[in-house]
Amino acid sequence: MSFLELKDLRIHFPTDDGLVRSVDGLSFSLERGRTLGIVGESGSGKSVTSLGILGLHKGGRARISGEIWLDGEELVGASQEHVRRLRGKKMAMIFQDPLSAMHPFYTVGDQIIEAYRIHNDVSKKVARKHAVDMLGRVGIPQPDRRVDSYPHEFSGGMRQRAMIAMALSCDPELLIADEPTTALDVTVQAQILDLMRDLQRDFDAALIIITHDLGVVAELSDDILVMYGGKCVEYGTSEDIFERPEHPYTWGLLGSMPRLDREPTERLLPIKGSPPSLINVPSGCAFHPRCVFEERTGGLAKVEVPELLESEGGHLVRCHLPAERRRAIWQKEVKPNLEAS
Amino acid sequence: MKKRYATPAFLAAGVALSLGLSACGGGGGGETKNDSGSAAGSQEAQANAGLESVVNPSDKKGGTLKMAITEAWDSIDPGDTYYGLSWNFSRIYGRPLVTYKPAPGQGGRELVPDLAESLGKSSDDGKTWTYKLRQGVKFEDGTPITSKDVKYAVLRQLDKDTFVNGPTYFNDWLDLPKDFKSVYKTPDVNTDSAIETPDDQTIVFHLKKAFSGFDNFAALPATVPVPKDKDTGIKYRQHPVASGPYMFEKVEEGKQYTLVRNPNWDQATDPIRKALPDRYEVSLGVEANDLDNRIVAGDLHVDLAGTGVQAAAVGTIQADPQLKNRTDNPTGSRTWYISILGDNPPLDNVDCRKAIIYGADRVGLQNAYGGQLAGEIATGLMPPSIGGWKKLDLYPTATGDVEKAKAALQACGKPEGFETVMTFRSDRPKEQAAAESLQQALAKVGIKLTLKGFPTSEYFSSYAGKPAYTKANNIGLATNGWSADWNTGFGFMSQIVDSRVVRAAGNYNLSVRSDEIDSLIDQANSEQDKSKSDAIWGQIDQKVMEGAYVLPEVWSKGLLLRGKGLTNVFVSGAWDMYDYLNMGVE
Amino acid sequence: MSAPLDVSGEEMRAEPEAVAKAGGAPIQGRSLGQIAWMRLKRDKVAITGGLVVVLLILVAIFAPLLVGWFGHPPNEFHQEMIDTLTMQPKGGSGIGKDFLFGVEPVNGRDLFSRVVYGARISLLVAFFATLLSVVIGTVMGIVAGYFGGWVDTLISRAMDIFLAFPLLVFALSLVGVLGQFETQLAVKGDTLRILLLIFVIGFFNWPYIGRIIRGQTLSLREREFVDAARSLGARGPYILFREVLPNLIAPILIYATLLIPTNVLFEAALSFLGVGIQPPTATWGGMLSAAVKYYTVPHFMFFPGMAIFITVLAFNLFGDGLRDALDPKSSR
Amino acid sequence: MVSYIIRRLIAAVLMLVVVSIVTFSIFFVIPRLAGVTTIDFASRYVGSKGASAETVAAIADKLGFNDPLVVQYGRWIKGIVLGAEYDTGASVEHCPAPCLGYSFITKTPVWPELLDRLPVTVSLAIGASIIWLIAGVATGVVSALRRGSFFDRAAMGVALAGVSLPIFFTGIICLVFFSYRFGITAPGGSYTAITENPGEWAYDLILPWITLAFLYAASYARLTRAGMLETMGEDYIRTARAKGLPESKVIVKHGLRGALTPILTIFGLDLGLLLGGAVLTESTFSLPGLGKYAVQAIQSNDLPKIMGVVLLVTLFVVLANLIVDLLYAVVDPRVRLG
Repeated sequence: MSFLELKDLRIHFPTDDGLVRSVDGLSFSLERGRTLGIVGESGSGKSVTSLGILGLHKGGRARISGEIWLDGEELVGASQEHVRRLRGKKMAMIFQDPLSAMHPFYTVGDQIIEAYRIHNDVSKKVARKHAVDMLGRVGIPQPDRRVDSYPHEFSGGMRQRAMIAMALSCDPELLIADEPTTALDVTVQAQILDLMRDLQRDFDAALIIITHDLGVVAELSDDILVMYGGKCVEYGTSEDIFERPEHPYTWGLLGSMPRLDREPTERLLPIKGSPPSLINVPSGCAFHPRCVFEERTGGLAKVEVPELLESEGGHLVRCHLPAERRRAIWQKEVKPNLEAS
Repeated sequence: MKKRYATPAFLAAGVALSLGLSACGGGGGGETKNDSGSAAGSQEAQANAGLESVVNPSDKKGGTLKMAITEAWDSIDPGDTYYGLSWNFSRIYGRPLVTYKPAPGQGGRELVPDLAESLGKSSDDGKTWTYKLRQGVKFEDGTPITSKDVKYAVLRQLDKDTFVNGPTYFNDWLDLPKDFKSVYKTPDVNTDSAIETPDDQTIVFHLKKAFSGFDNFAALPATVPVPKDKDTGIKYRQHPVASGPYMFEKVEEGKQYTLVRNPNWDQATDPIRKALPDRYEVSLGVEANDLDNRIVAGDLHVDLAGTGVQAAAVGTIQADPQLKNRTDNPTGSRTWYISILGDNPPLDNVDCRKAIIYGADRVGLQNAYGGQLAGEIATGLMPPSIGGWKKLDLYPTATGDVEKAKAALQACGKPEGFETVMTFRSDRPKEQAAAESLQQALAKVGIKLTLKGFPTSEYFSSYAGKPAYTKANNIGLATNGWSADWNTGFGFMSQIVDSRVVRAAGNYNLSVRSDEIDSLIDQANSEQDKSKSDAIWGQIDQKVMEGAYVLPEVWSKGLLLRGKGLTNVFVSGAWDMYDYLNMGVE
Repeated sequence: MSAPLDVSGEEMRAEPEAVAKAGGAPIQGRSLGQIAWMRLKRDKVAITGGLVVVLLILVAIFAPLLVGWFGHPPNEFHQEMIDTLTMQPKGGSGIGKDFLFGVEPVNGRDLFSRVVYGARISLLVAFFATLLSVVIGTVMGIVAGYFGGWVDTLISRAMDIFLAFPLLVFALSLVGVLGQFETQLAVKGDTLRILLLIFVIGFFNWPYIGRIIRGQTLSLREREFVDAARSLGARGPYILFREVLPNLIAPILIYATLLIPTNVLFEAALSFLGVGIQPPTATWGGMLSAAVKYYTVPHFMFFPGMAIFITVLAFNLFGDGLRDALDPKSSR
Repeated sequence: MVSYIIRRLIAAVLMLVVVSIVTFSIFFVIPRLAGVTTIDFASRYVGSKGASAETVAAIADKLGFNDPLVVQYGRWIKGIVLGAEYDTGASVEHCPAPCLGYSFITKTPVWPELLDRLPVTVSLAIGASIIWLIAGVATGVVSALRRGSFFDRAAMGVALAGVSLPIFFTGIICLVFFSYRFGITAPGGSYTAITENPGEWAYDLILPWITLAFLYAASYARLTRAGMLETMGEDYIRTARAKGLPESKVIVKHGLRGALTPILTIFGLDLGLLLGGAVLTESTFSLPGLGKYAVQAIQSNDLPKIMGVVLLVTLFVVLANLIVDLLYAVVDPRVRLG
């Protein structure tokens, strides 16, 4: 069994307005030292998944079923306390908006020290020194001075670095980065991504990068998982997704992927409409209301939910269109447009 | 432990209700007999025992007499006070020239010499009054009291913009030199034309015009001697110098007064005082209901105000025979009445005024003031305790006579009635209730009242007592009340029926405008024979009613509660409250 | 004395994405109003509160009818119900089919009808005082928030000063002092007193709303649609009242609803302290203060007291529900 | 920081001036407009059975009612800064600064009287606030954490009832029961200075404390709950949990800290207003504090007293504001003063 393994994970929230199926039968696995990119629009359930893995859905309001195996331990059934001990030590998380994710009333140092001392029985002095090291390691200038400043006194990039430092303070084996760069501007994004790549190498951790932007995961990920409406619609190696994408939704994402040689605003295959309601998911294929090729399924998409099937070499796709049709469409219709630009 | 007294049994009644407001039981029932209670060693004295006799007579000295009152009264400075309770109480530390005999009922209205050896000797047909002081009377500091001290006391309190509270009799009657302003502003002016002190024991008063009742002036606290060198103007109230058997130990304004024995008071110089307790404690600003409860429980001896218990207590006292036995229900020399102002038509017409008196529900008004225990339906302005009083029977005193009222309206040419405004003191619930009652009653005869309440502090100065205002606002009726300074026609009536005392603002005579009455007043004052002058006052009372200048409501009564362990308790006819001069504690 | 406004149960905060969905995505095409109504309907407590409020209003409006059916005129004396010795109701309270709430001591007036009529004054004053506060507060708030600069400073200072005032003490004195104008004024009696109360209460409460609106406006000012309007050359007033105001409806509605009960208490307090409407007109606060002297006949204080309590509670319940419905994430 | 405080203090003083002017106008200017004459003013002070017109005029003069209003106001301010003189008849007494005037009714300078009433109000306010802070915040936190539980619903129900009850109603009921019926608490109107007898002091005040605290505890419970719910939803709480912080720590160190800061503000203002006299509470329990004082002053139309008490009350509120702002800066590093 691999280091991290999800089997048919379901996370549902009963709300006054109905049952929200944020994650609906998700499975994947990940090895140490490897990187998985989970891609999807907001609301596709990726963040919920990550929180699920860390066991952060508190207060019984989330209904979680399925299995999460971390290094041979099952987490879904495990006690709150047990999972708590793993959190931060064995698995750590980097959050989207570092400003709101750090406590405004405590200095960056304090927050790192706190994180460190939960899992390591050391004196404040030692912990502080460690914090300074970490800050230095994530590339914050004069860490010994900055350690005492408050989050709001940091720049966006610095803050994110600090977040990373905090996450890595107990060198976790699983690191989940939820939209680590969305809050940052392009140049800083690059730096942060590089940083994360280097760090992952040093720490030999398993890394999950969650983003709505294929561009982010392009150079980082070994595998990529595309989520839509709480379900996995396409799952394969980075190469599979970028070279031989088979799901219309993925094509959409590729099309809307910002590239230096293109105006970020213009889209070739725009994804019309907006993500589905997770309460009353569209019948059949959740994507069909927005799918350009929907009619080519002969109405099947409207009525039947497609299976997640292997197309070739572990490359999984959830689509009613036959594999060869899909490849044909990609080759003849989609790909050329993408390159033409 | 002052406050942790046993729960007043009588409260159970009220609370029985508060636990799930079922009907029946408690409060009402009036005469409910329940002898089971009367066993437990309560006083054998019956209700109203204190009206005509002394309850628990005793000469036993010692103990602390605890008094309390809800609001501080104007002042303990004898020269600056105008409350009956204060005139009564002040005698334990101050000795006026003459005072009222400490005796129950009628006896209490009799004047007896106090600081003076005898009552005043009048000469010059009542324009000059002479008193001789007793020998050997001393202030608390041991300095002997001379007639100079009395003269100074009387003169100092003439300064009314310093001592705003006291009465103005001496200002109005003494034959003062024109250039005299006040003992402070014009200390060197010779005032012998007003008061002479030929020697240390003699003092002679000279009046502008004859006045037969001067001894009543001499009984005012204003004649309590004040040592000039100790006089600090209005700050004198912080420690009035004692001439009586008790002196102030501590004065906490608005909080507490404590008095202890005055070492320099000599029983030999004082035939009327027993001076029984060793100590007096007077607490001020006690919450009203709490005050009653504490008297019931025995933590307090006397409600200094002497106006009777609160409404809440009345009901419960009625329900408890033991408590009832501890009560006295005297009729005071105070009349609650409604002035009927003739300034605005149609009330300038005597018949329209009469219509109001006929239409009024006299029982309703009595109830408004607290019912038969709190007031006796008044047939005239002058209360029965006043010399020369005679029962008048000019108007019905039932629940209102619609026919007579309508007839009167016919007579004044307003057959279908009229509208007018009635004022009352908004911070006085009883006056409000009375106004509401009258409004209801007069509505039946077509007279529409609009009620307007004003705070007491401005009632006479800015509203009801200010003709400019009453004329401008069509004020036809004004709630009013008056109590005698002393129980003579003059003491009660002079301020409220003499149209010549009317001024721009701050009037108390709101409605009586009659030359006939004015001239009768002059007759009465100059009349040397007391009984004759009394008769004239009775006549004045009748005239007032004939002119329908006022609608008398009630002669006030109070349900007084005798404190546990009090000795020498009796109601003085002078104040119609317990006489504070000779009370003691067991 | 004001009951501070609070936040309560906002949905699913831990799962922002889910909320985005739960809170009606455009796909379902539900307008915010509809959603609010949906939520409100689901909130049993709030609905109950709302119903009670409606009931109270009806009671106030149809007071004469009610009294006609179940009681006696509010100012009519019933001495026959009173024990002339104690001046207290015969049998303690006089409660019965004739006098549902019993009678007042001394004059035996029907407590039921007095409580019913009390509702009129109480609600009338509360409503219009609130209206006054809302109008002043909204205008001031918008102007301050929108124009900023010295205007803002000026208005904000004004609010600070108002908030620093000892409200009750001022209201107390003002009602008294302004009463002295009666001679000059056209309106008299109860009408004048009611207007006076409305003015005093409303006038002192506007800063609370003003502050909120100001804050809201500040944030709105930066929103795109305002910029858009501005870029299209719309002038200040237009933007204020066509673009900004509509977006303030929700908060205004909420705080208005929550201000009413505060004002009910305020009015009661004033009449309890003896200023306000002239007798014999019945007010709840007035009855309470009268009842203190008669604490041994507890029904006298019980009914007016409960009337105040129920009214205020009902408004609070409804107001809370409305807030939760209109904007789940509201916070002061 | 220092400059900030100075600026704030100046602002505070200005505020006091404005308030004093407003107060002054309410009691001296408006009545004049309403046609109340200086004579009327004076005759309010004349004793129960009046005095001659000359006397009244003399008093009006003596009290300076005839001077131009500006002069009167100026004199009053001057008194506060430099002190003032008043005439006792026998002598002229000096009333040292801050002389808030001299009451012609009780024949006493106002300032000492206020100082005399202050302890009562302070005792009431402090005592009550401690109770309600503990009770309210605790309830609020528990409710927030057990959101939707029976406790939560019950507590919030009671709280809502609490904020909906007029204190002069609850107060009377408590008095009737606990004091008059069972005699276990002090009756209305009792107050013993803490210096005199701490036991009695507490015994006398316990009922007012609880009644008052109940009202506030209710609203504070609601506030705390709301605050907690909001904070516990913040990202940084999620972060704290993600670190593996034990829940207890998450709540106390990260949750409460964030939730209580806004409450601090409100508390400051409430306390400030309360110190200015819990008018209703003091009237209900007839406690001789600033609030009752104010009401009595108004009823007896004792202008110097009204002016004095209003000014003092405002002072409290202003100071409370200032202190809160300073505290806030300490608690929340994002707030920078200056």
